[in-house]
Amino acid sequence: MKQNAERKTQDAERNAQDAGRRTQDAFEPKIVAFLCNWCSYAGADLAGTSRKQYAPNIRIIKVPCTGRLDPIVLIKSFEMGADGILVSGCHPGDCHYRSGNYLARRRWMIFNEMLQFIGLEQDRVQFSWVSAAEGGKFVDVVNKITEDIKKLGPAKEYNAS
Amino acid sequence: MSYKLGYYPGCALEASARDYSLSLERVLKEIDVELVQIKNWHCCGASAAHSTNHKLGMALPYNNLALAQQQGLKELFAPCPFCSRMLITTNYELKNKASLPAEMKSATELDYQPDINIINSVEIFKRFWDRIQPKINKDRLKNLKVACYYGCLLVHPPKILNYDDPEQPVFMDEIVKNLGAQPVDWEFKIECCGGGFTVSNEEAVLELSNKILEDAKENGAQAIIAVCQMCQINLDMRQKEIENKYNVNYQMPIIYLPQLIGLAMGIDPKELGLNLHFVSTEKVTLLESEK
Amino acid sequence: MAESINLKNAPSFINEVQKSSGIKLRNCYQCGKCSASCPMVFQMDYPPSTLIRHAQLGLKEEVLTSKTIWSCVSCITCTARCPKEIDIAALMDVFREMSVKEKLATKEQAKIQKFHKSFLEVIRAHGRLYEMSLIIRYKLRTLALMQDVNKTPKMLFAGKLNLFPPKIENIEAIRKIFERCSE
Amino acid sequence: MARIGVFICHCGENISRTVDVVKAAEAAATFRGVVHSVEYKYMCSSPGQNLIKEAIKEKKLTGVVVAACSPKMHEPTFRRACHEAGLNPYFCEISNVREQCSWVHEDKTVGTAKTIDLIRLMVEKTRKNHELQHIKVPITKKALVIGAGIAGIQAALDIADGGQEVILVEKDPSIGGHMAQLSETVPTLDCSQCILTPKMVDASRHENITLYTWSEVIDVKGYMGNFEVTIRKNPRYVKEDVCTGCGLCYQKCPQKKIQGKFDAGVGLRRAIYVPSPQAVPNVPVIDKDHCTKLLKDRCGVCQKVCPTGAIDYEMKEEIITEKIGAIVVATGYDLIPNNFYGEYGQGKYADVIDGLQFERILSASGPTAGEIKRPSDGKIAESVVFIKCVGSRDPAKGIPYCSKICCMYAGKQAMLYKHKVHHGQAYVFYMDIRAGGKGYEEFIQKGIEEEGTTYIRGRVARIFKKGDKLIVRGMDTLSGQKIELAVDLVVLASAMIPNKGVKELYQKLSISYDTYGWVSESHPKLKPIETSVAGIYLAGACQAPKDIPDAVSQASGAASKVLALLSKDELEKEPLVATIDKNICAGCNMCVQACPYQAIELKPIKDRKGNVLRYASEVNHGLCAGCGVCVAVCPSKAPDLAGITEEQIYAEIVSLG
Ligand SMILES: Cc1cc2nc3c(=O)[nH]c(=O)nc-3n(C[C@H](O)[C@H](O)[C@H](O)COP(=O)(O)OP(=O)(O)OC[C@H]3O[C@@H](n4cnc5c(N)ncnc54)[C@H](O)[C@@H]3O)c2cc1C
Ligand SMILES: Cc1cc2nc3c(=O)[nH]c(=O)nc-3n(C[C@H](O)[C@H](O)[C@H](O)COP(=O)(O)OP(=O)(O)OC[C@H]3O[C@@H](n4cnc5c(N)ncnc54)[C@H](O)[C@@H]3O)c2cc1C
Ligand code: SF4
Ligand code: SF4
Ligand code: SF4
Ligand code: SF4
Ligand code: SF4
Ligand code: SF4
Ligand code: SF4
Ligand code: SF4
Repeated sequence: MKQNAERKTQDAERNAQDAGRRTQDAFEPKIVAFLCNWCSYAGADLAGTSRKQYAPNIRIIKVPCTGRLDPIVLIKSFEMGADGILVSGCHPGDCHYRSGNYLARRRWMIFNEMLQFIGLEQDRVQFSWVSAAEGGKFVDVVNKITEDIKKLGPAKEYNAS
Repeated sequence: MSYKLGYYPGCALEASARDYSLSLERVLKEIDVELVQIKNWHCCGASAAHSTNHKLGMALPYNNLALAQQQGLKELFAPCPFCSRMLITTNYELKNKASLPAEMKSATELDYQPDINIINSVEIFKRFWDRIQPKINKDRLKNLKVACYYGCLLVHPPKILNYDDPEQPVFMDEIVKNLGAQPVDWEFKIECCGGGFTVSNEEAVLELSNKILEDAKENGAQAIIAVCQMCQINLDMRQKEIENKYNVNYQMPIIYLPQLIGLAMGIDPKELGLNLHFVSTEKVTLLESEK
Repeated sequence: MAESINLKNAPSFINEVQKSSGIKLRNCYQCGKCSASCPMVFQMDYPPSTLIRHAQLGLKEEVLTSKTIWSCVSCITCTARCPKEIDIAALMDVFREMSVKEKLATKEQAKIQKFHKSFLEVIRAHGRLYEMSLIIRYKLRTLALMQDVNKTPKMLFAGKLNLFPPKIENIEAIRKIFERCSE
Repeated sequence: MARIGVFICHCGENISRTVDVVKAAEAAATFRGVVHSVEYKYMCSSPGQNLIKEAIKEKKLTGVVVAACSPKMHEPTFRRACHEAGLNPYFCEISNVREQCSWVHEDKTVGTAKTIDLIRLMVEKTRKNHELQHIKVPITKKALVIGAGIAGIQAALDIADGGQEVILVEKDPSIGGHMAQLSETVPTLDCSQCILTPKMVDASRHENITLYTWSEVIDVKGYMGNFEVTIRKNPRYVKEDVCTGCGLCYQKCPQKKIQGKFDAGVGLRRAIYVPSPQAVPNVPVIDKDHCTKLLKDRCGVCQKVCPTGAIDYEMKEEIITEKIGAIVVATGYDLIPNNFYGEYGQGKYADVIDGLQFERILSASGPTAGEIKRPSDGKIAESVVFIKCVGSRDPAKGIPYCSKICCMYAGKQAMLYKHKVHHGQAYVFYMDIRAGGKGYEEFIQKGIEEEGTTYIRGRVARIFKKGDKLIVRGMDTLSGQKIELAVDLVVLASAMIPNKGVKELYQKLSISYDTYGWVSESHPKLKPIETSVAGIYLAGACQAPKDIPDAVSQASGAASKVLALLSKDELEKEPLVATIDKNICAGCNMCVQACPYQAIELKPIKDRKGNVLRYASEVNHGLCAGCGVCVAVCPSKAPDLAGITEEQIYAEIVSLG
């Protein structure tokens, strides 16, 4: 436990230095967005058809359901240099697959613990519900996470192995 | 074994409803239930506080409850339906409105955990029925047909009081039946008698109480059984005026439930305050002494 | 009556009521069950549901000067039966309070207010109800001196009216509660 | 080695205005595995599609990435083009650069850079694609209809007429449902029995329909095209094949004072009974809770009088299993219980009744032979109050929704009452009149204008008795006046609620229902007949309050869905399903529990001699919907999801690094 805490403070310091260094040359974070095919992906499409402008930092990966994602996939994203992750699916009760998003939500608790363990800020991974009709909400969610990650600075280099 | 029961008499029972308190105390003595008054209890504010100053309307019952808790009372018998409703509402709101406990504490400077159980004027007899039953003679009231009048306060608002069936209550009828009398099926069990308008709006009281008396009579009641001193006063004290105004003749005794229980126990009507009524109660007391 | 209703004030009045009482005026769909339940309609100028409609339209003055709010006897039958869970009885309290505050209650309407006021004065003074004092105060206020005179001797005789004021020890604490609640 | 072609679309100017498509095509050409990279003005046009087809043939492409609009638009178009050119369609992927890039970023530098990223991402994924084939599932050509009200009967008849076998299961002794109880129907006032009975008879005689009455569905397994259903036939104590329907038994049964369901409590029946003279099948049933023989082993009269020896007190329940391809749920509705509103004295006063009870009184074949006699004393009702929205639109005590049909039937009942008691007075207390159907508003207005029904706008607060009259205390909110009416009879238009016990059935079927217990449709507008489970459809008032025309049209809709399904020999399904690698699976059961479709089963792995070595999970591809939950929960990483494999997701992530 104690070791762990020590490591965390060291990490935090390093992160702070890192962030300080990078913000000076206009840090543009890399954000991976895992969107559920039925709701949020369609919500992103709607943002497009309504020509709503948003921050260009996200790269969308389509998944059938947020329930498809396991923590390893998210960790892998950080390993590959992502600074932030957005996971977005159907509203509770609206899951195309009955209860997939619900299962997903339950796993996030575990995931949050894992994030803490490896010393990444919780805000680096954000979850939201965006339905196919919520183009505007999608834009807000993207802009918010981009802002948040810009404030946090680059994720510290993380190596899963 | 004597049972000690927390007691909030309320103002009315102290004075204008002395017949009510007399009979209550007498009957409870008979069954060995000792009433422990809240020391220094005070008025709950009645409709005056409740309808002109919401905060005061809540603070006064709160203070009484807090005093009772200080005294170690876990349950509180409040014979006046208005008082019991105010006490129950205070408990309910303390549990359901997050800001209220702090507000009340600062108004009264007393702590209170809202878990004192409030017992109303019908519930008490249901509760101690096993003590009452051995003391009564069912034959005494055999031929008496009565209309059980619950009034509006005992059951309203149902969401908070959650007492009996709020539209077709039966608890009092069950007690009366067990006493040996015959509760009549009538329609105005929970209609309002004009309540707090006793003094300030006489016209209303006459109008509303008349309908109650009329329906009770039409359905064959020889007396109305009440559990609220406001109901009793409106129906009893105002009955003569009603008879004059609407040109009717009721002569309907308005008996408190504990008075009826006392009669079934064979207690002297005077000890039950039955001589203090405006409308003669002889119909009921004579019937009883016939046997 | 104005030629047509100005609806501009409706939202602010609805919000004012909702804020002070938590009662959601907008939820009323005008079914009239409250009015049909109300025993006091015969003395009201509008039945409770119409009063609520006026409130929904922001007709503050009509509401606060209406006879209706002073005719309500607080039997809570309306609230018990409202399908939309609107506490109409509490709303009446709120309107009465507002009406007094804004000095819109007429003399006649304030009769009940005077009774309440007398009542509270007695409680403040004695901690408990002292009917003799209440009756005297109320009568002096309303000048309805003859009302119930014929009942008084019987009540006194029957021990139904106390000649002497009640005594409790903590009267100071109660006065303080009154002060804090009137701020 | 992958040979991928990249096709970048301008979409007129929709993409090219903010993305330098030429630069993007140049960049894409340098990606790993890309052997062909072009841009074109309209990729979805025929020449655009031809570009793809030709490149597949000429360049021997093994993968195609189209950078264009959302896959929701043209993925099928481009996949079809690939298929036509001989490439497995699942080697074609869409990079959504219009919705995700050109339309949402104005800056051309940013847009071009992001487009190049998005194409790289898709190229990396496509490199890991596999050939996939549509999944084929055989179909059992038989339908099951649960509930034989008008909706169930109609659905069964339509399916049977379409040439498919149907099993119709009804839990009551007779088919017909609520419609059989009605007198005459809105808005044309045709007699309910007259139009329903022929359909009931048709259903019982149709060669393609097997009828199970007095029966319930107790278990359902399997999936679309391949359900396995267990039905319990409750004992009637009368042999259906022997009984001639002569009726001697129920004329002689000494137990005669039973309030039956069919007459809604306003009429009496015997312990052995047929619900109505028109019952189908016309075979009595013994009510085991009231028969002296079954309760106390005395009596036996019916057996003695039966000329054919049809009575069998020893009869036991029968369990039947059936293989079924498609299911229609038509379980109907119920009314809220009779003691609902204390203030209306419901349950206390015999003359405060609900709509169905009044239908029985109105009905020529009902307990009063159509005379408007009130239940308490049989007196002809000289005045009747109808109250609408009883329990409906009442979030405090009842249900918040509108029961939809009561406005119409209350109006109808007032009208029919006037037809029978000419000098009588009919009053309707209402809040709103909802008469949205064809001919409905005209019907209501006719009631008011020509038949003299008095409509009073307001809810009733209380009903009580005075002498032999019922006093109805209500309000007319239009005039602001309180109204008290003294009448002989009060009819409540009580709220409609789901039928008793249906939730248990729906759980067995795994179909979703809302908080009240109404069956949920797959989509409220575009899939109103489908349930949440493929192959299970719904019809009639089990979905929400509904009148007969709506119930019947939906039933025919459900039947056409069933016929379409059963017309195929095999089902084709998108192959995007999970598969579990038996060799990796540790048999921990996590996925079995997590799968929302119960598609996974733990199966034994045996050696050659048949000894069980261990257990491993297996996905039923017929049931799997491809959600991927099993992939995420498996600690051993044994499952994978075709189309979006772990490898593919990693490839996409890595492409961003
Ligand atoms: C008073 C009243 C008057 C009406 N008047 C009219 C009118 O004039 N015109 C009009 O168009 N509509 C009218 N209706 C509406 C009409 O009754 C319905 O639209 C119609 O009956 C709906 O048919 P259904 O088959 O969906 O449901 P139902 O008639 O309820 O049939 C459902 C059937 O399923 C059976 N069932 C239920 N659960 C199971 C189970 N688990 N297993 C097996 N079987 C089961 C039931 O026993 C029943 O036989 C009226 C309704 C009422 C209440
Ligand atoms: C303002 C408004 C708002 C609405 N909002 C909603 C809503 O929120 N939710 C909802 O569920 N519904 C809504 N509706 C109703 C909805 O529009 C209809 O239910 C639906 O469009 C009906 O579809 P349809 O195919 O039957 O008819 P239509 O949409 O009218 O289609 C009929 C088609 O047939 C063509 N056609 C006509 N005659 C001929 C001919 N002789 N030969 C060849 N073609 C012909 C027409 O050109 C047309 O394309 C709304 C309607 C309106 C007016
Ligand atoms: S009962 Fe409730 S909803 Fe109906 S009119 Fe009164 S306040 Fe409005
Ligand atoms: S509380 Fe007031 S408004 Fe409500 S029913 Fe009673 S008298 Fe009428
Ligand atoms: S393929 Fe899509 S992006 Fe290209 S022209 Fe067609 S609609 Fe536009
Ligand atoms: S055996 Fe049962 S059903 Fe038959 S006649 Fe006797 S009581 Fe009726
Ligand atoms: S008597 Fe026998 S044959 Fe006749 S209806 Fe009854 S069971 Fe059927
Ligand atoms: S259909 Fe009419 S009567 Fe029925 S709930 Fe709706 S509005 Fe009320
Ligand atoms: S979760 Fe994985 S290991 Fe466990 S049973 Fe399922 S496939 Fe096998
Ligand atoms: S992909 Fe979803 S539906 Fe298919 S087996 Fe896995 S969990 Fe079940």
